[in-house]
Amino acid sequence: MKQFAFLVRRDLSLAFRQGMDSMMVVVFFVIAVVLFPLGVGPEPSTLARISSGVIWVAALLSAMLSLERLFQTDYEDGSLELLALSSLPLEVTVLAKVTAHWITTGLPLIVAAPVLAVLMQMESEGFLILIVALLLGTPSLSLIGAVGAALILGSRRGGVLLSLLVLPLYIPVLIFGVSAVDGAIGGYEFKAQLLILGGFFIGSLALTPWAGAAGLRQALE
Amino acid sequence: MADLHRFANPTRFLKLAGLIQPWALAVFLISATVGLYMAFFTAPADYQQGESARIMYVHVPASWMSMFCYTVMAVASAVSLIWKHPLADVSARATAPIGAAFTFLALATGSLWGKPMWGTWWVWDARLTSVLVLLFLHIGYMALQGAFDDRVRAAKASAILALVGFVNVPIIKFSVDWWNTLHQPASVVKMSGSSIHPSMLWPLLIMAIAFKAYYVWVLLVRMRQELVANKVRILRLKQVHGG
Amino acid sequence: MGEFLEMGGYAAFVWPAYGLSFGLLALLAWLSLKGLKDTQKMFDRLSADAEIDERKSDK
Amino acid sequence: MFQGKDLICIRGERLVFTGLGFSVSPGGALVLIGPNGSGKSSLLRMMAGLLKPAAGKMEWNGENALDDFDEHASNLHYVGHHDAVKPVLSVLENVRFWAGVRGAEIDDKNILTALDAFDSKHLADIPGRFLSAGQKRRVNLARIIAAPAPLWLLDEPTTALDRASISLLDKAIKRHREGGGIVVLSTHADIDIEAATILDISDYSLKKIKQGAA
Repeated sequence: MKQFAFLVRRDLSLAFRQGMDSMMVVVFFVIAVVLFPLGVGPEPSTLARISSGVIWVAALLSAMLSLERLFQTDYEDGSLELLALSSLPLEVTVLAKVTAHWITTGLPLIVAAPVLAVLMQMESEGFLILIVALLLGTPSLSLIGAVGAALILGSRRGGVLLSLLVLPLYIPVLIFGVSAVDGAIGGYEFKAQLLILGGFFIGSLALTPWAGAAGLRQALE
Repeated sequence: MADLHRFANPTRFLKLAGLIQPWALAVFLISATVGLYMAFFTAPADYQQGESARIMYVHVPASWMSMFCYTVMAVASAVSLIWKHPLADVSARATAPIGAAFTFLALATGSLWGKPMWGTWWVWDARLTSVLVLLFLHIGYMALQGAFDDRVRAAKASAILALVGFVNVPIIKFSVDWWNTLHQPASVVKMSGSSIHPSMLWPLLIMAIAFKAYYVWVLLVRMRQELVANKVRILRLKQVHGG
Repeated sequence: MGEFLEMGGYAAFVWPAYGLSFGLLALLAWLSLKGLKDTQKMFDRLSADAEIDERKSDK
Repeated sequence: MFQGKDLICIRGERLVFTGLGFSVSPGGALVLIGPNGSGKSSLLRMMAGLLKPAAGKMEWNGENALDDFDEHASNLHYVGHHDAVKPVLSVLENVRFWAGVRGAEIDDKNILTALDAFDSKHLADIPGRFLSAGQKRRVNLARIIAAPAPLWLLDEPTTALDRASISLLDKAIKRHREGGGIVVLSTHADIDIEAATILDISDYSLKKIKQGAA
């Protein structure tokens, strides 16, 4: 546990000192959302109708973009081998790196989301549920993405390949994330969707470190 | 030296493949002929959709095949990861393009069927959407297979991907069904089994058998090709390293 | 016969569906067979070269 | 006692070496030699557990070392081709992290002593991105002193090191062996290790074995 915290802290301080990297993900998120009013027109009712979907899709894409680097630098400079040889099981190492990654990229997205919701004319009933849904959903995105990030290490065309592998697996999170927000806005059921998102989170928490570690092991061989 | 699977000549497999192949081809030709005959002559036209319902006899078996192929890939991947059997890896790799072809066919025929029914080429119907996602999964698998210079790494990485994808398939299916009931409950076919009339069920099943036999035949051809390609790579490595 | 080909007015959908299906399956089968043949040819050529090399080194 | 028996290594689809065995007792050293591509790095990675042998046995003090990856990893230090020095962390932070992640004592005094063994104490506050290749290598070597482990696996540790640093490494290896440690290293023969066993890996390539049989 001590070493887990140690690894998370190290990744956090690496991220903070490299500052721009995680900032860029948020900026991408904002720009991607801002493109929609420019694309479909500024009419408030249209924007409000698509707001939750657009914000979720943009969040999916930003999470995916930032994941490419999750193991890449450690893989290139030899740190990954040493992490594999540390007394920490590789599964825990994956979990620690995902935790740090979510804190540096997932959380900023959640902070930025309400601002974007305002820009997209989302009705205020949806704000709280949007944040809750993102809180429950984005960790799953980081966890699932970590498996993909481990698999593409050392391959040609890493980034595009990662999106091909990971985006289809993000579909369930997208569907229930959007549906929860729309439910809250329209006054329908939304608790079930949030529960399912939480279920996804627990499920991926249990399974993905395992698959991610297997992915890292084959990359290191 | 018994552990050196990769250098072992899979003679027994090749013998078996040589025995099975002509039978698979024969089964395919016969069942495809019978299936087509039944689809066009003995099966009745649908009372609502008329003759266009005959597309069902390729569409539905093709979408069954797309799921079947992905399942085979996942099982073969598990075998290759756990028991490290080289043929498992070769069969998973050889299955991928066949699965992708059937998945594409399921989509294309679904679209051709949907046009007269819905008036558009594409509707976000639950079945079509799930099949579309399945196509993405097939393509992702093939892309990962092709992304490594080292064949062994490619095999391991894509085996893990196939298993992760396979675990996700029911979750994706569940999500898409849920999403679909929220937005539009229309569907061309509802395969609830009991409600379908035997005169329509038989051609479906026979076409499914034809597709399975086709799969076996092409799979064996592709596996043999992979095995020869392995031998070619070993010769090339010998040229480089003089081993 | 003409009536059969018309497919109750759905000919433009039914026949392409079947044509595409069996066409694609035939194409895939042909490509697989061709791949097998090409690889086999390549292997024969390489192994012939290797034998020549070995005979040379024996002398 | 660190032993390997009948090890077979396959990389990609190439048989790198076969039937390789070795044995090093506490205080001993094993030097791997052989031409490029003969599998020195592969053997070291195999000893570290990063690479699984296609066949063969490996034992650490009589216990199967291939069984429990994490258990075996805690007994060893591996120095590969990359130095794992993060450009934005200071030298001290780099070494402290690698010591800490192995659960070693991470007070600064211990780490500075380790850095001192490779004459790098003065670099402690400098961020990794300013270091030269040789300095990075020295930091990487200091890491393995900061968190003690009985088995050192060093893959060409002298690369990028000047003569003075090589003699520091020499001394460190000597001290490690005097304390009962084991060292396995691959080299282009520019380091002088006393009483070391030499293992020429090219003896175990398929070609050599065929020639021997003929």
